[in-house]
Amino acid sequence: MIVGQQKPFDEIWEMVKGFKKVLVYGCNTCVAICHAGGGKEAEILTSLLRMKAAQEGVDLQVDHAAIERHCEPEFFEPLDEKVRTYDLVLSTACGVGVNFLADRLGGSMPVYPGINTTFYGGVPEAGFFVELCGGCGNCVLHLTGGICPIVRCSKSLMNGPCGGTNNGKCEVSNETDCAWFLIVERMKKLGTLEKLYEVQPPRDWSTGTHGGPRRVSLEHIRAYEEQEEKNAATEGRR
Amino acid sequence: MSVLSQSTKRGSVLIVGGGIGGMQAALDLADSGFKVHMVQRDPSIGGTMVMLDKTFPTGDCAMCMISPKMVEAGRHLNVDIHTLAEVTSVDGDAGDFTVRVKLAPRYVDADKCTGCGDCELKCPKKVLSEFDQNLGQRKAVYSLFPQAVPNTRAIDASQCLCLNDPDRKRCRLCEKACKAGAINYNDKGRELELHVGSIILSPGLDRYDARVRQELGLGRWKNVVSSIQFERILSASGPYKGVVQRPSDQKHPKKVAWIQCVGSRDNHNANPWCSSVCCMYATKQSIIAKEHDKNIEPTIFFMEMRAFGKDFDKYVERAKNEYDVRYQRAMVSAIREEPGTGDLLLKYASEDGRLITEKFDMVVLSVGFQPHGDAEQFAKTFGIETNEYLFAKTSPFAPVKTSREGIFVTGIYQGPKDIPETVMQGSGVAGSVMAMLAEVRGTEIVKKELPPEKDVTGEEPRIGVFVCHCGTNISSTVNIDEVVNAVKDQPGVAYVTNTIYACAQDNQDMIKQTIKEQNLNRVVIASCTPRTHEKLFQETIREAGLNKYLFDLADIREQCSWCHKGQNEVATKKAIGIVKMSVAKSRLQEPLQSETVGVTPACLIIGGGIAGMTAALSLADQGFPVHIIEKDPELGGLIKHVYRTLDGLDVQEFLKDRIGAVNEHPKITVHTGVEVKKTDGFVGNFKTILTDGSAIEHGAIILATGGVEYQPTEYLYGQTPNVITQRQLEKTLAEGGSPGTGKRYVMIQCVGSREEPNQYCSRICCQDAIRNAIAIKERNPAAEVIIVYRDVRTYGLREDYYKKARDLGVIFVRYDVDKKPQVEQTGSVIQVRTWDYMLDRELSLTADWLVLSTGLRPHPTTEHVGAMYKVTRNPDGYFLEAHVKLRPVDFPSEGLFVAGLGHAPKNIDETVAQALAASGRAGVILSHEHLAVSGIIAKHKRELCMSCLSCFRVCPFGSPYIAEDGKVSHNEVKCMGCGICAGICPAKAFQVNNFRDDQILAMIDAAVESEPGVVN
Amino acid sequence: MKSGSNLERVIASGKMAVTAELGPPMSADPHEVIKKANILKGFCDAANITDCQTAVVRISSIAAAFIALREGLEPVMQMTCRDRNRIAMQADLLGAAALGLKNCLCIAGDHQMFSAAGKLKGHPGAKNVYDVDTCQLVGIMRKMRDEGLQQGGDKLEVAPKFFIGASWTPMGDPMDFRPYNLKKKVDAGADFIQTQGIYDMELFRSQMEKARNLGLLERTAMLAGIIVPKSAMMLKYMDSSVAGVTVPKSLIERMNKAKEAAGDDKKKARELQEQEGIKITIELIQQALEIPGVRGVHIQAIEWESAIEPIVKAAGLYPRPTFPDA
Amino acid sequence: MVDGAVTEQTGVSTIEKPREIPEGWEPNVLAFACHYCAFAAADLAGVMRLSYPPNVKIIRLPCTGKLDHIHILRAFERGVDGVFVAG
Repeated sequence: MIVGQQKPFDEIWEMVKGFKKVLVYGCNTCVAICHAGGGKEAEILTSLLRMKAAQEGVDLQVDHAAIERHCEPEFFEPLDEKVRTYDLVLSTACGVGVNFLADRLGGSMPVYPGINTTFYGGVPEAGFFVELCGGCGNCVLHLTGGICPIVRCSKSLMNGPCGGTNNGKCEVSNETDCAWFLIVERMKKLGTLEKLYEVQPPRDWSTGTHGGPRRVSLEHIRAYEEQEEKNAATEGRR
Repeated sequence: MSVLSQSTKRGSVLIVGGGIGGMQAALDLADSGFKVHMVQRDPSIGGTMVMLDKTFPTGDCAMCMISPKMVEAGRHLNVDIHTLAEVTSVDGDAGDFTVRVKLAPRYVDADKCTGCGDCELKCPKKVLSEFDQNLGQRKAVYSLFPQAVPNTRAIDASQCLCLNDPDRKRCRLCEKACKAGAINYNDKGRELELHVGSIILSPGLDRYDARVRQELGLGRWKNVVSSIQFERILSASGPYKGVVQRPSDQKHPKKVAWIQCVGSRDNHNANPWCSSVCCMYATKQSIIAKEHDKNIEPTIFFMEMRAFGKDFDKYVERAKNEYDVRYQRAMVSAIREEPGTGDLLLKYASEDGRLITEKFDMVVLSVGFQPHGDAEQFAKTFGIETNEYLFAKTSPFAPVKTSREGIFVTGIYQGPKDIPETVMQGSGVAGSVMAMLAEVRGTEIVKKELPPEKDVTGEEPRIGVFVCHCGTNISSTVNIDEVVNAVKDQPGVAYVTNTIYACAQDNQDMIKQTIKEQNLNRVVIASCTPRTHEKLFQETIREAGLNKYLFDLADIREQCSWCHKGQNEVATKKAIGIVKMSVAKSRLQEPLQSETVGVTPACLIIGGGIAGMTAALSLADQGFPVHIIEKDPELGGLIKHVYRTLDGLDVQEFLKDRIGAVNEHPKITVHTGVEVKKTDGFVGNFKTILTDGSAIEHGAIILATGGVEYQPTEYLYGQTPNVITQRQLEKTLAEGGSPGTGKRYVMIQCVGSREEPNQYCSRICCQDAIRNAIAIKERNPAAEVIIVYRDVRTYGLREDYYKKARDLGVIFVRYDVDKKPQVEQTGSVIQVRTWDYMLDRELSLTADWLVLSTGLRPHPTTEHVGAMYKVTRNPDGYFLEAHVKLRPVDFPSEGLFVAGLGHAPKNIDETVAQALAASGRAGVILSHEHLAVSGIIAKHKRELCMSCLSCFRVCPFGSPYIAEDGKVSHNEVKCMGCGICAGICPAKAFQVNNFRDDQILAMIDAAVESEPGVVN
Repeated sequence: MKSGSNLERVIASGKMAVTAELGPPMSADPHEVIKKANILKGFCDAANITDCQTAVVRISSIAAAFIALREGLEPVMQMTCRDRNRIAMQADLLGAAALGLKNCLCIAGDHQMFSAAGKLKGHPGAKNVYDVDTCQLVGIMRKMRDEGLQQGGDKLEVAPKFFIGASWTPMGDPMDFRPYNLKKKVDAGADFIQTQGIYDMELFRSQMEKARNLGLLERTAMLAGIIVPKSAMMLKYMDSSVAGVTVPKSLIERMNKAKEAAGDDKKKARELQEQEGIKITIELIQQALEIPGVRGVHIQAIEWESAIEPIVKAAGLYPRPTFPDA
Repeated sequence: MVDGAVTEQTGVSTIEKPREIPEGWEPNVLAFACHYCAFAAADLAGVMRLSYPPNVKIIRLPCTGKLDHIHILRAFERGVDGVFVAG
């Protein structure tokens, strides 16, 4: 799931204090699960901002709202009028949501990010999130026993480990496991260690962000959508 | 169990004595369908435990634990409490007893009196309070203690000015003060005749009156107090409000001495038995005193520190290390008061033989138990046999049965013991009675007929507010009319009035009347604390056809008028705020249905030892099918290697007939050589798959996984055939082995116990050693037995055997944990070197046989079984019960119980008692077709839930689960309504009934709105 | 001959090779490189020129290597995978070849967050590259040299002539995989290997045994890395927190004795420890050279280039072989 | 959660700057008490007629675990001067 963490309150206050009417706009899917930007956190942030404004003697009206997801236009529709009555939207959705709403409002009003979106992660225990995938667009997990070297090895080596492995930990920090130490152990257990003996050729990174912004287009659905629009247009429904 | 003729069996039980043991039995029986009559000599139930301040080993306060049970017993539909009552005669036999009870006059009408206490204020006659052990005072019209149940006042005829005036003219102030007209000076008391199926004796014991021991000066020197007096001194509701001070000059004592075994373990005008609890309560009192006042220096004078119970040794170690309590092994011979100062001079011999006189500011005598003065007559009335000390005569194999069929015993009247064992016997005796009267269960209980519930959905809130005076308790500080006016115009409030006593019977009828007349759909009563009166008022509005959860109680007495006496204006403003908060919450209340869930009336018992079999037989006799799951190929458990009890009874015989009874019983299915693979479901609806694939449906589970013997590695065990354990010695003796003349047996105690990492007493090894020593000496007095011990812990009535062993010539040599005995072997001769404190030099003993008293360990399967049922274990690996004192056989999650060595090391009779307790507790659940689920639980809205599992991980009761559709669901039956899930849920999908977020926010707004001029 | 470098000739001649290490300064002034080059000249067959070691900015390895070459000291240029993608790597390699550099050591390079651990600030916020890793870089260099092709497939008019080197940490975790780690570098085309600092000869001998069983020691030249210890504290630090380096207790004891011998005289303590350090280095070199398959030593005297002369002489590795027709 | 994250990360605490106390000002305190322990303790204080300043009101919760951030923030927003949670 997408994991994020709320921006430090002082940073948010610096962003918000110049405005008159602010809407803290929560998203109730991924960022709610990680207790960063859901409807509940939006409400809490709103209350904190109101009290900070009162303390600083700043005249600021702050309200909060939340919808299921900030990455689908239809969810925004019910609140579009309400949103337009504010002069700033502080979106606590992930970065996708902030972009999507900013595009939707087309510059009519600013949309600021309330949280720092960080990574796709797992939740080994309540309140603890670890990065396990970097969205590189060309998965190699079948070669490394299900442990991703691109994201979990600081140097994204395909022929690790490097010389910096220290007691199974990475040179970057002794709390970070060395991915290749884990990969070797895992492949041993799986009985396929010799797969690691071949030298992996240089990767094609273009499938990731290095290849420029990406999009996925499912033709069988888009064709259906176009057809829908054509019928609607001909019947003059729209 | 002999099957009694069907004829006239009664579905009711008489319980003589309202202490914690009697109360536990009463609640278990009443909850499982039996009418209970409780006869109590004092004006209130509670017994000895209510006098205590804190309890060992956890330090919980006694009142907080026992008062909920007293309130529940006081209000229980099927428990009638007859106070100031005594049984005069008993006829008939098991199943149908006719009992005559004499009730002394109370001079206060229980139906009218609301316990408001106005009469007490006005009564001029001050008297020494027995409850406060004559340290405090009470009035002639009094309640035994503030939280008394029933809290009806009583007049002490011997002290009342009016009652001592033949023509009743003098004083009569209480009659004038009582607005309820409850005082009745011509009360004559009355006679009752009860027909009951069974009788349970739990009269408790008296405390030894130490004044008889003039050399200790109780009653002569003011600063010598008994331990029960010190409990009252420590208690926050005691005479000194919990401030530790000396009776003579109220000075804060610095050096305080406790003297152990006062009146116990001593034939010279005292009692020969050990009272079992004094070592531990002295340790507790010294710790609690130190907590009250950190410059107190406690010293305990003792012979042996008997900390044999669960976590007791750890408690004593904490006393020594954290509270630096000084343990002085010496008996004080005399106490003199230093003239003028009130300090006390204690004379004793130090360990190295010097005679010492030490000055102390205060002395506490740890007095033991002894039967009531009328014990002999008491036993005659009930026709039961007693032992020579007038305790009820019982056998270790049936510790709760008296000599007379149908009459049972529980608590310290059966023998000195502490609160958890008493509670266990309470539930145990309930189990036995349920077994005996199984077929008449439910025949005599009262079921309340309730009118149909009015449907209020969709209606605008019409709240009725009743502001109570509580006599003068509230109205003397809070201006009731001002409150009524302030609330009148609150939105949603349809009707406001005030009442003198909201909880009195007439006012209850008035409330019901008003609900109908004013067509109210919500009720707020502003009076006392919901903790004691919420259930009462909920029942009342339910009787008026209103859903009982459409009610809120604003506490303006305990949390307003009583604690702001004299500040009327501010207290009234606060009371208005409190009532407005309740109204705000009430406005948002919705009717709640409490679902019920079916119960499969069968029980699964894991472990086929004595505990498992005893519980199985008792449950089967109650009519419930039982499945015993035994890992080994045959039943028996650890007891297979035990031959004799301390008092010489044949254990193998007992085991054989117990196994026979289990195998023959039609309701019991024994699964041997098999384990539990998996258990699903919740209380009343468990489904278990065994490793052999068979499936069992049942409503309750008893964990009786038992224990194993510690296999010693020290003292050359295993390296020479002459070093054996007590078990092996017992086996050779049982097989007729006769000890040779002049042969010397050296025994070493506490092998594998009372030392890190096993800092606990295994409780049975002292008894094993003494029994074997007596057997050797009786077979051949010329054989020598030397027991090298740390503390001989033959507690309770076992003390006699310790004396018998000494009389037979067994030599006892004490050792200390930091100077343990050294064992060497030269050739075939075993040499034991140990330091003798008495002779103050090292002893070197040659031993033909070295016998090790090895301790106990939890059974290895405890870990696996514990994990499977999500029950925690204490650091020593024994199962952790729900509450050390009051729920010793329950687990936090419902429907799960524990018995036997898996809970903690214990003797055979204690295991049998705990097994019966577990069967009693399980019987309470299995006796219901349906289990009502409380209305105050968390409700889960699946459409809001995103299955983020935060609730799943924090819920202590495991009620959220992942359903078949992969999404999170909520099992309302397991829910205890604590709301931790609601606190963490990011989607606000969980809300606790009657504590919803919108209600709490409404209360917050109401709380602030009533404070004008609040700086925003 | 693959590259004709002096190092290659020494190794090819069967004599024991000696390489040293030269750390370029954090400055635009070349004289530091010139000074160090002249100290090392004549006492080693070639000297590694580190590439922003511990991710700290220094004169680039290629530039410093060229300066050393000009001073008559054959350099071993280094290239990390951290700072350049495959385009910049190949461009720099062509440049280096054009400047006459022949030896090149491929290493992964310390992570930029790593430098934050040291006293210097470094650039923990920098965006690293790691487009290719060490094995892949070795493969790229071999393809350029032997096939005259760029990694992407385009032809090179003139192929660069490189003596390709790679690093190896024999005692790094997981130890049992390290020999295969080495095999991959040799398969990719590593002509010579320089190991991490060796103190535990027994462990090194057993890892070398495994390498021999994989037939690697005939296909590449193994140079045992020896780090010259300056003090007991340095040995303890190496043992505890340098990855893949374990220091036997006995060596630390010897250093401690040396330190105590000087009582509380700080200066004397430092000198005694340095002398002991040099003695230890010499013993390590001799033990390393006896291990079958070791073809030389890579002596790292960090910021102590002056120690190379006495060490090389005492270890009997002086004078260095020379080739008249070079 | 939010407050923890705020101070811990920025190090700069956003605690209100202390202001001087107007004459005769009494703080308005709100308490959240768990039914089984803190609420029971408040009752016992009453039963023993202990007196304490009246400017505190108690909201009963089934358990302090039920407490939600918004409860505390709402109280402060509404002008309550001190929140006391006991369980």
